[in-house]
Amino acid sequence: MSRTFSFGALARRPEAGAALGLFAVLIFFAIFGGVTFLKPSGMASWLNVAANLGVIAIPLGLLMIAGELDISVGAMVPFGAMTVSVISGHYGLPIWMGIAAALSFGVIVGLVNGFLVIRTAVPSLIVTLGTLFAVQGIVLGLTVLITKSTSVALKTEGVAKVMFGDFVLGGQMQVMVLWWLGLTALYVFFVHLSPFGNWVFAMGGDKVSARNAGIPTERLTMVLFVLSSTSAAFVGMCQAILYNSAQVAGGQSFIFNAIISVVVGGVLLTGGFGSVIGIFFGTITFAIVTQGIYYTDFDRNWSSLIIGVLLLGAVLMNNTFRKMALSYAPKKGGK
Amino acid sequence: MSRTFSFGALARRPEAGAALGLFAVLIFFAIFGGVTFLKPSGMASWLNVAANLGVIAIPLGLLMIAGELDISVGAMVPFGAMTVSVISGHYGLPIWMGIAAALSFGVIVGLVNGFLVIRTAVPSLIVTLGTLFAVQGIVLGLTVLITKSTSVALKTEGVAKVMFGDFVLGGQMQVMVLWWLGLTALYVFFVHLSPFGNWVFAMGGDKVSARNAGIPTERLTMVLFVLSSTSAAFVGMCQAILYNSAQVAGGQSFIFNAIISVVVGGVLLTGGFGSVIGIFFGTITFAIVTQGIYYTDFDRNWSSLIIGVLLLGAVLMNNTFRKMALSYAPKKGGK
Amino acid sequence: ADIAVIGGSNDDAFWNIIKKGIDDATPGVVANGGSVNYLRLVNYDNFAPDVVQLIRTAISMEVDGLVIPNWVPEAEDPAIKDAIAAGIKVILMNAGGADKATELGAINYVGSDEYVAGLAGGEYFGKGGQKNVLCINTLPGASNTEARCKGVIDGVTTAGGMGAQLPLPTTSFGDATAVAEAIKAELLKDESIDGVITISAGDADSAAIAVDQAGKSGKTLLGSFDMNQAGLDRIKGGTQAFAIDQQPYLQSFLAVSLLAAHIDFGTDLPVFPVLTGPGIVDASNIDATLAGVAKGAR
Amino acid sequence: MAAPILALRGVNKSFGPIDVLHDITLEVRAGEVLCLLGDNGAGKSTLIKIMSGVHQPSSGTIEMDGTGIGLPTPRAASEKGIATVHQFGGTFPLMSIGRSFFVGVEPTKGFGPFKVYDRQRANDIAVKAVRDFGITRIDDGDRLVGGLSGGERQSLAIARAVHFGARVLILDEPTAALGVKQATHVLRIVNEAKRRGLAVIFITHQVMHAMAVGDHFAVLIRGAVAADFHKGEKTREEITDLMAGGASMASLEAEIETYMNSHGGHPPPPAQ
Amino acid sequence: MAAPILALRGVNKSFGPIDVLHDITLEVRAGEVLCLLGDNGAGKSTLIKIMSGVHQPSSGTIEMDGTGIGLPTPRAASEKGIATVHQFGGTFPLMSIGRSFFVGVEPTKGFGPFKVYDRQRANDIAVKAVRDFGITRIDDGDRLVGGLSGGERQSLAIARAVHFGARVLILDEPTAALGVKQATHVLRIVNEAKRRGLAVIFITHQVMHAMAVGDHFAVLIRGAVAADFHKGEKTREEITDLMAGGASMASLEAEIETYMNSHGGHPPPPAQ
Ligand SMILES: Nc1ncnc2c1ncn2[C@@H]1O[C@H](COP(=O)(O)OP(=O)(O)OP(=O)(O)O)[C@@H](O)[C@H]1O
Ligand SMILES: Nc1ncnc2c1ncn2[C@@H]1O[C@H](COP(=O)(O)OP(=O)(O)OP(=O)(O)O)[C@@H](O)[C@H]1O
Ligand SMILES: [Mg+2]
Ligand SMILES: [Mg+2]
Repeated sequence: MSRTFSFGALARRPEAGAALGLFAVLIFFAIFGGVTFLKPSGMASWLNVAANLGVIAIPLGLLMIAGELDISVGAMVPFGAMTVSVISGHYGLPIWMGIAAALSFGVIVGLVNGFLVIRTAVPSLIVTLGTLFAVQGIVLGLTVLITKSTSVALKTEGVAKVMFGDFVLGGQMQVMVLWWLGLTALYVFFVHLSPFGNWVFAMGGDKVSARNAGIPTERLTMVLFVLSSTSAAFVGMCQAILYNSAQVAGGQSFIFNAIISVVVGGVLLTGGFGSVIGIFFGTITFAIVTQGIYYTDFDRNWSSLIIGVLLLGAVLMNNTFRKMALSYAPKKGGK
Repeated sequence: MSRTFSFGALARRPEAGAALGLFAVLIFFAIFGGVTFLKPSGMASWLNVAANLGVIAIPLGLLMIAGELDISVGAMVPFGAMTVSVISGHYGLPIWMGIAAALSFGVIVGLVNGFLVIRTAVPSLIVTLGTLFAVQGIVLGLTVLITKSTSVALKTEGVAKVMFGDFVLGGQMQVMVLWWLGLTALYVFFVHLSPFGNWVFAMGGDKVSARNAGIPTERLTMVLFVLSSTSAAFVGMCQAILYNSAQVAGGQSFIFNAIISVVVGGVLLTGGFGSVIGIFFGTITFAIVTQGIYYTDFDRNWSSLIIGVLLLGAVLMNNTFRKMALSYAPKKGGK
Repeated sequence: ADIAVIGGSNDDAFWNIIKKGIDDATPGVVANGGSVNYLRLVNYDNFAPDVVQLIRTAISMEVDGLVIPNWVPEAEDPAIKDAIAAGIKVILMNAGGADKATELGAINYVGSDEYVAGLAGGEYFGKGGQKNVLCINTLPGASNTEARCKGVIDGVTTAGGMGAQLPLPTTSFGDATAVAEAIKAELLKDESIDGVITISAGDADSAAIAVDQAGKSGKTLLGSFDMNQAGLDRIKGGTQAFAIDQQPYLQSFLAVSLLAAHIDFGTDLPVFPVLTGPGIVDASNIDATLAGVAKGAR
Repeated sequence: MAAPILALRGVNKSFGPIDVLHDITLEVRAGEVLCLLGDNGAGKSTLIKIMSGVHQPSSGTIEMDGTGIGLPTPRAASEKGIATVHQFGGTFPLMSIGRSFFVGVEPTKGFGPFKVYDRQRANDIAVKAVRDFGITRIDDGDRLVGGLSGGERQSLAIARAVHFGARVLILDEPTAALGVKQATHVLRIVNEAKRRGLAVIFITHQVMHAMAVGDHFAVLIRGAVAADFHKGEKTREEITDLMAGGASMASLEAEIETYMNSHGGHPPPPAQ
Repeated sequence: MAAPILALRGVNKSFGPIDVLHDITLEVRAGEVLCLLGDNGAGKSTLIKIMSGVHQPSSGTIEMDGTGIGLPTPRAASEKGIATVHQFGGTFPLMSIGRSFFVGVEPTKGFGPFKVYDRQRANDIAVKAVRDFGITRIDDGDRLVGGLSGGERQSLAIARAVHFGARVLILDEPTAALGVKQATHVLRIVNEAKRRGLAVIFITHQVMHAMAVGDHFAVLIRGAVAADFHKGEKTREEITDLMAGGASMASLEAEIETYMNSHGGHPPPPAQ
């Protein structure tokens, strides 16, 4: 803080690669996407996508920093959407009950994931793959049982609509963008400023040593799993309120999209390294790439290829930066 | 081999859990699925599914034993199908050229995966996630560019049809079942009998020590990645020949299905432990569960839930067996 | 008669209405000592092989009758022929058409046709004066969704306009915001787009927001294939022009009843093929439709 | 004399069916170094894990200043002033030196819900602690631990324990991977801690290191205390025998010499 | 006298910009134990990795029996009869003892393309080799390595190297984690290998172990050979000083004693 500026110190931050990547992508689409891409309405287009993805990507990224993975978010998005729609749409109960139920289910699934990961030594990829399928099955089975349909409408009015599923700032930006910015600020505080964050990094670096150092690793694992699945349920719930309807299908794309954003954001898949700001940049980068293509004249059929190449490029760049970080020595003349 | 029978020795084999699971599932569906489920035509129904999945699951399982993962198989299935359909269907070139091209592309993508994993220290989950998207993009882009359509028909006759895409043994069983059995036998030989297999386990156990022990780890990694993506291309190619057509979309379900089969088969996600026979059993178990439900009176909507619970159950069972294997001591009275 | 019906994915709303038709027809079949088994795809990821696998499964169950959509003729035809050769009576439903039924030896065809349905949608746009229509395909590469969009484009083109397909990458499938923002981006980029149609009812929820956000409500008409409650609410409220309905309830209800009667009593319906759609739901018939929806049949 | 700072009374520990520790009674006093000796697998690490809250004893009690206490978690132990350097791990390669030093006990500034991690202070304290330890090449607390050498990392872990070890300092084979110079540093630290009045428990397989700092020796053989004696009560040869699990061995060098001769070993070739 | 089995001539090694080894010239002869000494980070492990084909020298040559050779891979080295136990790892927890023992050099039976791994033979040889090493509790080659204790695993790795070390045996800190008894076993093995005419390179931080088996000593300081002498040419104190990186230190015990006194350290309390 009080030090003078140093390029070395900047380059070895986890978000350095992500920031560069974001910059490159912005320039690219500013050139090929034309002026609409950077107008407020164009910006809103990728910010909205980034917001929905980002609310899930940050807690997922924290899990990855802590050395775990959560695939089940892919089922939690439709679960959250369906819960609020069934309770407040199908049964017509107050919207707050639907919201509370959606979030509670997020907490419950998170607890189940956390419990299974802690008790059995099974890798969390496998555990959450299991809960992914199980939750998908529950959502489908219960929805059809209750509503005889796989698509449920929901009409929301008043405060809840404004808070969770409306457009703000000139009617272009989803209110989710505000949630995303607020949550990101909170996460930055907790992960990088409060002591709590240090624990997450320590856990991802070496779980046994972290426990021996007095960190409550089991409780922390629980908290992180609850955070990620509740966030996914929250996003699903907000989407249902915004789009006035929920489908049983979908949400699976969030799994890979969030992982890509996190990795592009400079988090190490094996744990112990990363930053919230990096994930934030990674999410925006991903959103720009997937949305930016609609502003260009490229053939839409190539978008998957572009996403794949972007991912590989970003990962290689992050790798380079991480090596720089490790071999960094403060003095130029120093031995 | 020459030893007397020992329950302990049996229980600590990697496939013990998988065999038990298969047995349980067979009994379950024999009871609830009725007699048709076990008649030749009923058996063919799940054997066909198992065969297509198994040809991909075994090399993927070997990769997992070696400590790597290959997500890109999900794009290689449509890639293989589309390659043979475009070359021999759209352009009308000889079917052998289409087959050769499909397999060659499998080899190329495998080499790219292997190269990237070896050269950069990026986890293979991320590398192959990148190639998954890239290959998906290439398949969609090129197919539309060449054929102006996303579905290409293919008419095959003669030896190629009989060898790769026909029904055998009373017209119920796909020829793929024979390929699967043959390949499984080959894999069993190479992995459990030839010295080559030992190398795969050593690599998954500790890559640096394996290299220091004189094992060509880089070449082996390459070979395994080539094996998995070529196998996926092979399955896609055979499906195109059998069903006389290829679609751009699809194949993604193979990713999770194959991983589930491998894990149910007792392979350790972190590497170094597993067996081909276990994966073989795991694949059959998975196929029986997904197909068996059609023979029962259960509501189909719950099938995802059943698969999820099966996966979690299998993993927990395998965990128990692995602990038994590690704490196994030969003599009862021994200290 | 023991009858198997093959249908689309579990989480596909359309195929749940089909299920309602089957469920309503089942008591009649059971009353005559038969059964009905509804075999559904788990997903559309490995489409043709999975469908054929289901046909083979049905054959192995030694059913008497089979109701099957002929989505991928090249792949399905051999299996359907095998079924007929095994003495199973077949009715094509939902996809295939009369010519195909005759060619294969099926006893009838009940349904509409994806392409014809698309054509009807395109013509509806044409009649409304729409000149530039975008068909949103969130599942590019699947033959049924491709056929829908192709029909729309052809329909608009014959009516003197033009149309294009927007294929979305798998990364946006199931993410309502990603779909909405993609559509909005296209609308912003090309001011002349005055019609949008989505391949599923759920995507229309996103498209409605996108049209609104692009500031083109009233200027850009929105249509959808299939329908859900939210879509019908929009039609009633005037923010969506129409939905193309194949009346799936009729397809399965009629197909199962006709087939069972044919097997059990030897009846034959002189109507060939039995077309259940496409029906267009718009402001003119929305109230009757909503009544049917409440009962799960539309 | 004063009551022991920390004492185990009749402690047993088993993992499932495996009994690892049998009826251990042991005391450690302020300003005293207790050397814990014993063969591989004798149970030394398990014993100190009980004292540092990692494992719970199956039976028996732990006393601090003469009153029975429980150590349910590592955190409880460190709050009671017991700091431990475990045999493996203990540092986090991808964390900065400052953060790694303060893991679990992060210094904060600010107040109420706005307490933030005090990076500057953490770095300064960590760098000073490590430099006091003789590792003068380290002067930036933001450097990542992964960039340090093995010896430097081990020093960091020990410096951390010394810094937080208010009353009891436990070191599990701290010198095993260290070079002669670094090992000497560690021994010097142990003496410094003793001088400050800490109780130190020191595990080593090297007789020389044990003899250099130990005041009090306890030898574990197959999970039981086989000997418990003070400095000067036994000869080096006796201690070596005890460390080898009670096997009676002649002095290492002598034994090997004998072995060589009895096998007609080749004498080393003369210098060129 | 005979040419050295293995010799390095003017070997340099750098990793990118970091120079780790400078102009190393070193010889090792049949029936001789070369002790490689030096501080942490002096470059000992890097040096032996060059001799075992893991790293390639940046410049300089490797000679075997007087002729220059290349060691492009670990396999090439082991085919030339150079067997190495590296500092970390070397065993595979989830593999059986037999398979782990023969990793990379699996024994086969059968012929042509039907050569199969000979499990029975592998198990028998592995169990015998480990038992010869004094670990008599092992009698089933199918047991998984993960179930062995740390000392047993280390013994397995060394037994493996001895078994395959046809001409040169390299041990990188094999005794670091071992108890007194196990360490003595290792030293005995080193002598046995020497007796059989192997050249042994032995790395240790323990002066006692080095003195016990070494015929010839080489000391690395910051990547260069600082001293190269034979048994009896230097005193233990001189060797200790050299091992500490050339820092002149008085004898360990003496130094600490002095330190204590100068700080008025508390003497140990008398026995109860
Ligand atoms: N969590 C555990 N579960 C089962 N057995 C264990 C566990 N931890 C240790 N043991 C066993 O307890 C015994 C003592 O282990 P411990 O690590 O305490 O030995 P040690 O004296 O520290 O040996 P070393 O000198 O090799 O470090 C060993 O046989 C070990 O296998
Ligand atoms: N692959 C590598 N890349 C960069 N630097 C390396 C690499 N391997 C070793 N070094 C550096 O080379 C130096 C010598 O390391 P080496 O492992 O040979 O030391 P050593 O003498 O074996 O030390 P110790 O006694 O601690 O085992 C160290 O500074 C180390 O950081
Ligand atoms: Mg220990
Ligand atoms: Mg070393």
